[in-house]
Amino acid sequence: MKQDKAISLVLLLIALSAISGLALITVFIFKEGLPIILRVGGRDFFLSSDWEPSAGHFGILSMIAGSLAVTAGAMVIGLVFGLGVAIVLTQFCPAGLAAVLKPAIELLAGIPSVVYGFMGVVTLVPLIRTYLGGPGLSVLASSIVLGIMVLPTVTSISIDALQAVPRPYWEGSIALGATQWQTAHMVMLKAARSGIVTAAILGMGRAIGETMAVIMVAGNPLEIPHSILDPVRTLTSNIALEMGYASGQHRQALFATGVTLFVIIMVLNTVALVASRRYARRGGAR
Amino acid sequence: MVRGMLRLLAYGTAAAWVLLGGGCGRDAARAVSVVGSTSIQPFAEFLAEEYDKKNPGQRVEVQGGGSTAGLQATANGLADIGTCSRALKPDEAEQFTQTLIARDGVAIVVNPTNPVNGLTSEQLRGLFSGRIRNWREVGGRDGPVRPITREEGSGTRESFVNLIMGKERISRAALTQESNGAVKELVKGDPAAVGYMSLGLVGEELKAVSVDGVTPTAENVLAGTYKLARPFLFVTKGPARPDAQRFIDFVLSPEGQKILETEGLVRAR
Amino acid sequence: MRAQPKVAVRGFTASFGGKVALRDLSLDVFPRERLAIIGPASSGKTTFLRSLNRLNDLHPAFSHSGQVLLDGKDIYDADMDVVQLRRRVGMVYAVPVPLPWSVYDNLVYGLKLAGIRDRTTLDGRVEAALKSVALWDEVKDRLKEPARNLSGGQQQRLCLARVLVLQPEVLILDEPCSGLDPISTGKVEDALAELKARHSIVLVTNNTKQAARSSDRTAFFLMGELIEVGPTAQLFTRPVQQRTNDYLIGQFG
Amino acid sequence: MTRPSPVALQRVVVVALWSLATMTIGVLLFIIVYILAHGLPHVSWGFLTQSPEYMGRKGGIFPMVVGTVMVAGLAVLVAAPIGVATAIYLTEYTREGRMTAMIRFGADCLAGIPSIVFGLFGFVFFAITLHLGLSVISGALTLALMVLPTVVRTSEEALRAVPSAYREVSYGLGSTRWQMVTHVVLHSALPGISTGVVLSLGRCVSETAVVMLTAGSALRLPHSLFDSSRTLALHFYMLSREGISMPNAYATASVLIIAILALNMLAYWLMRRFVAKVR
Repeated sequence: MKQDKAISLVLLLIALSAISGLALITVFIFKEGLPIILRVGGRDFFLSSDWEPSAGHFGILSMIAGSLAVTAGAMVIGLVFGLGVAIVLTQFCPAGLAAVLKPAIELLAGIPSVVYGFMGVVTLVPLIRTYLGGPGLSVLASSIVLGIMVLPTVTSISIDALQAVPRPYWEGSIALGATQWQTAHMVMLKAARSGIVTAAILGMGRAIGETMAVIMVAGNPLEIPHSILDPVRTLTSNIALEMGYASGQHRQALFATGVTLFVIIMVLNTVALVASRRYARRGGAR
Repeated sequence: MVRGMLRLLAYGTAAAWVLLGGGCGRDAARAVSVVGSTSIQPFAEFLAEEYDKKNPGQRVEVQGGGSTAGLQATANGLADIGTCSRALKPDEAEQFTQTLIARDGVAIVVNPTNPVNGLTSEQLRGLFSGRIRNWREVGGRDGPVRPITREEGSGTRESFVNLIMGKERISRAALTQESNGAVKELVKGDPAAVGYMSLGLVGEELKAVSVDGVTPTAENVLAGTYKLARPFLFVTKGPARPDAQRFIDFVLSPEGQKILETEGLVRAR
Repeated sequence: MRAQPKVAVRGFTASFGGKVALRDLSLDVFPRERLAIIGPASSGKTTFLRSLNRLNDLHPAFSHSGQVLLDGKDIYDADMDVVQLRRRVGMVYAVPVPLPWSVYDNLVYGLKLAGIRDRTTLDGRVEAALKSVALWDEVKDRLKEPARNLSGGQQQRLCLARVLVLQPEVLILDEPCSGLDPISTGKVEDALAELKARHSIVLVTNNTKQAARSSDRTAFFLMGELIEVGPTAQLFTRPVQQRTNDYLIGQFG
Repeated sequence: MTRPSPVALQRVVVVALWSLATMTIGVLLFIIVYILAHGLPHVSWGFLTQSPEYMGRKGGIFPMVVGTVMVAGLAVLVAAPIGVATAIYLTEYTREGRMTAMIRFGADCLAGIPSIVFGLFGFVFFAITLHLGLSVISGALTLALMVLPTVVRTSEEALRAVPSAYREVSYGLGSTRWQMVTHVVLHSALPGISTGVVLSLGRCVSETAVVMLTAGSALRLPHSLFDSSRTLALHFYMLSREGISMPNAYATASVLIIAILALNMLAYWLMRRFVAKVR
C-alpha cells in the first residue's frame, strides 16, 4: 500500500502541474494587461472606440462590438447548420450513412483555420464584393467562415445530447401517433435542450477566440461596422495584427485586449459548465 | 500491438525529456538570427540563402514580426540583427548601431482597371484620411474609395504616415492588412481600392501611380526625386557579433547589393 | 466435534455510509465444505462474500466492525497484505467477466501478478485448472482466441478456472450460475463438487434448488442478519425458524 | 390559412434538413477538392525533400515538414504523458471531491482559452522570460499547454468507459492498484486515449497563431530545439498572404490537408477499435 500512496502522490503532483499551467497563463496575461486598464480607466478602455496606440489612445469598444457582431453571425449559421445536421444524423438518417457522415463532419474541425481564411478570401470575398457590394471583407464573410468552423463543435455535442435522450421517449411519442419531425422537435430537442445550449456556448467560445481565419476575411478597420457588408476588427485580430510591433504601453494594451477576451471566454465557459451540469443531473430523469 | 504503442510512447517521452534537459548548451554554434520588418524579410531570406551557399557552416535565420519587434528583439538579445523598414526615432537611434542596407520606394497602388495614373500628396492625404470619398474627385470613375492601410507598427505604414499624411490621421474605416502581399491581393481584386506597399514587391498585376508627377522607379528613388522612399536598416545593439558582422559585410558587398537591386530595391551606396 | 473453521466471522457488521448491510453476523466456514447462502434480494449475501476478500474496501463509504478470521488471523488487521489475501480467497462473479484478452492470457494473469513467469509452471497450472472445471477438452485448441469468443457457460467456467490457477484456499462464488442455461449450470455444479476436495467453498445463490443440490450446509440471510444455518438437508426439510420456512415455501419472493 | 398536415410538414422539414446536411458536406468536399486540385499537381517527391529557395517561390518544403514534425511531435510528447497521468489520477486514484472538481474546472478553462492568448503567453513566458527565444521548444511547450485539456478530457472519458467489473476482477486476482491500472485499464482504454492524442496532434499541426508568436518563421532547417522553425500551416499562410507563390502555397496546403485527413482517419480507426474493445 505504500507503493500505492507514492504513485498516487506522483500522479496528483502531475495533475496539479497541469493546472498550474492555467494559473500561470492567467497570472501572466493579467500581470501584463491589467495595469494599463487601470491606468487608462475602464471607461476609456472598454467604452471608447478610439484606438491609436502611437498617440496613447487605447479604446477597444469597436473590437468588442466587432467580436460580438461576428460571433452572433457565426452562431446563426453554425446553429442552423450544425443543429440541422445533428437532427438529420440522429433522427432521419440510416445508421450506416450516419457512421460515415459524422466523422466527415468532424473532419471539418481538423482543417487548419488558415485554410478556412484562405478559402474565404479566394472564393467568398470576391462573391460578396461582386454581388452584394462593399469591400467583400466583411462581417458577413467572417460570419460565414466562422459559422462553418464552429459547425463541427455544435454538431458533435448536439449529437451526443440527442443520443443521450432515452429511447423510450422517442418510442412513446411515435406510438402516440406523432410524426418523426413532431417527435424530433417536440420531444427530442426539448429533452436535449441543455446539451444543445452547451453546444452553442462552446461553439460561441470557439468563434470568439478564432484568430487567423478572421484576420484574413474581416478587413480589420477601426470603425464599428454599420451593416453586415462592412468590414470589422475583432479582439483576436487586433492582437495578432499588432503584436509583432508592439512595445511598451501598446503591448500592454494588446495584453489587456487578451484579458478582455479571456474574461469573456471564462464567463461563457462557466455558463456552459453550469448548463451541462444541469443537463447531466437531469439526464434520464426528465 | 497495444503494448508496443505504449512502449513507443514511453520511449518517445523519455527521449523528449532528455532532449529538453540536454538542450541547455544552446549558445554553441547558434545561428545568426535576423528578426524584424516583414518588408525586409523576403529580401533578407534571399540574402541569407545566398550567404549560406557561399559560406557552408554559417547559418543565418530570418524571422518576420515587424520593424518594432525586430528592434525589441535586438534590445533584449533575442536577435543578433534587427531589421527595420523605417527611419529610427531619435531615442532608438541612440540605443542601436544602424547600417543602411538599401532603400525602398513606397508605391501607391491601385487596381489596373482604375483610370487614375497619378496623384498628388494632397490627394493622397484626402483619399487615406477619408475626406475624398469618390474617385471622381481625383479624376477617376464615379465610385467609392476604399483605402487600405497596414497595421500600426509597420515600417511601411510609419514611412507612409511620415512622408504623406503628416499630421492627418488615416481614416478609421480604412481596411487594415498585415502584409504587402495581403495589400496586393486586395487591390488586385477590388477596383475601388487604393493602398501603399513596398515598391520592390509591386509586380505586374497592380498599377503603381505617380506621386506629384514622379513615377515610382528605382532610378527616381536613387535620384531622390521620388520622395516616398524609406531606408532598410540592419540594427545591432552595440558592435555586432563577429559572425553577424560577416553577414552584414556580405549584404553591403557588391554581390549582396546586386542581389537587392535585381529584386527591385535601391542600392545603399 | 468438527475441525477448526477455515474462515470464522465474528460479530461482523458492515455498513455503507451509515446504511447497515450486515448486522452483527457470526458464521463459520469449515475446510472442505460447500456452504450455500440463500436469502431474498438485498439481504446482505453479496456484501458478506465481498467482506471475505475485502473487495468492499473499494467502496468509498464502506465501514465495518467485528472480525473475519482466516486461519485464525483477522484479515482486517492493519498488517494484512490485501493483495495476498485476495489470492488466497478467490472470487467468481455473477456475470462472467473475461478480460479483453485471449483465453490463455486471462488464465495466467493472476499468476503473472504473483510473479510467476516460468512457462512450464504457467502451462501446467492452466491445464490443471481447466481440467478441474471440465473445460480443457473444449478450449485446449483455442487458448489464443479472445476469451470473449467462448459461450456464456464456457466463459463462466473460464472465470472459475482463472481463480483456480492461483490455488486459493477459499473459493467464494456470487450467484455464478444466474445467467447460465441448465446444462452449463450442471457443469459448473459438477465442477464445484470436485473442487470441494481441496477448497472451502462459499456459494451465494438465489436458486434454492441449486443450494439444495450442491451444498453441504446452508445459511439463510434476511435483511443483513443470519437467521439460521445448518446442514442443507435439515434446513430445507425441517427449518428451525419460522422465517426460514416462510421463505422456503415462497412467502417472500 | 390552414396549417399543413403533420405528414406534409414532416416532408418539407426532412427535405430542408437534408439540404442543410448536403450543403455542409458539400462545403467540406469543396474545400478539400479545391485545395487538392490546385495543389497536388505541384506536389512531388522533390517538393517534399528539398529546401525552399528564393523565399519559397521555388524549391520545396522540407524544413517546414521537419519543423512541423518537431513542434507538433514535441508538443504531444510533453502533453500526452502529463494529460494521461492527470486523467488516471482523476479516474483511478481519487474520489470525486473538491480537488477533482478544481482540476477539472481548470482543464475546462484551459480548453476554452483562445489560441491567440496562448500565443501571447508563450511569447512572453517561454520566449522572453525563460530566454528560450522564438524556437521549436517555445512553440512546442505552448502548444502542449493548449492541447493538454483535450488530452485530459478524452483520456478521462476513455478510462471511465472501461467496465468497472474489469477493475474488480483484477483486484480479485490479486493485483495492486497500479498493476490494475497498467495491465487492465490502460490496456483497454489505450485506443481511446490514442484517439485523443492523435486529434491533439492534428490540432498542433494546423495551429498557426500560436506558432507564429512562439516558434517564429525561419525558413531554415532547425538544427536544435532552440532554433526557430516555420511549420507547414504558417508557411502556407505566409506564402499565400505575402503572395510569394500561389502554386507552392496550394501545394503546401495540399500536404497539410492530406496530413490532417490521415490523422483523422487514424483517430477514427482507433476509436472503432476502442468501441469494439470496451463493448
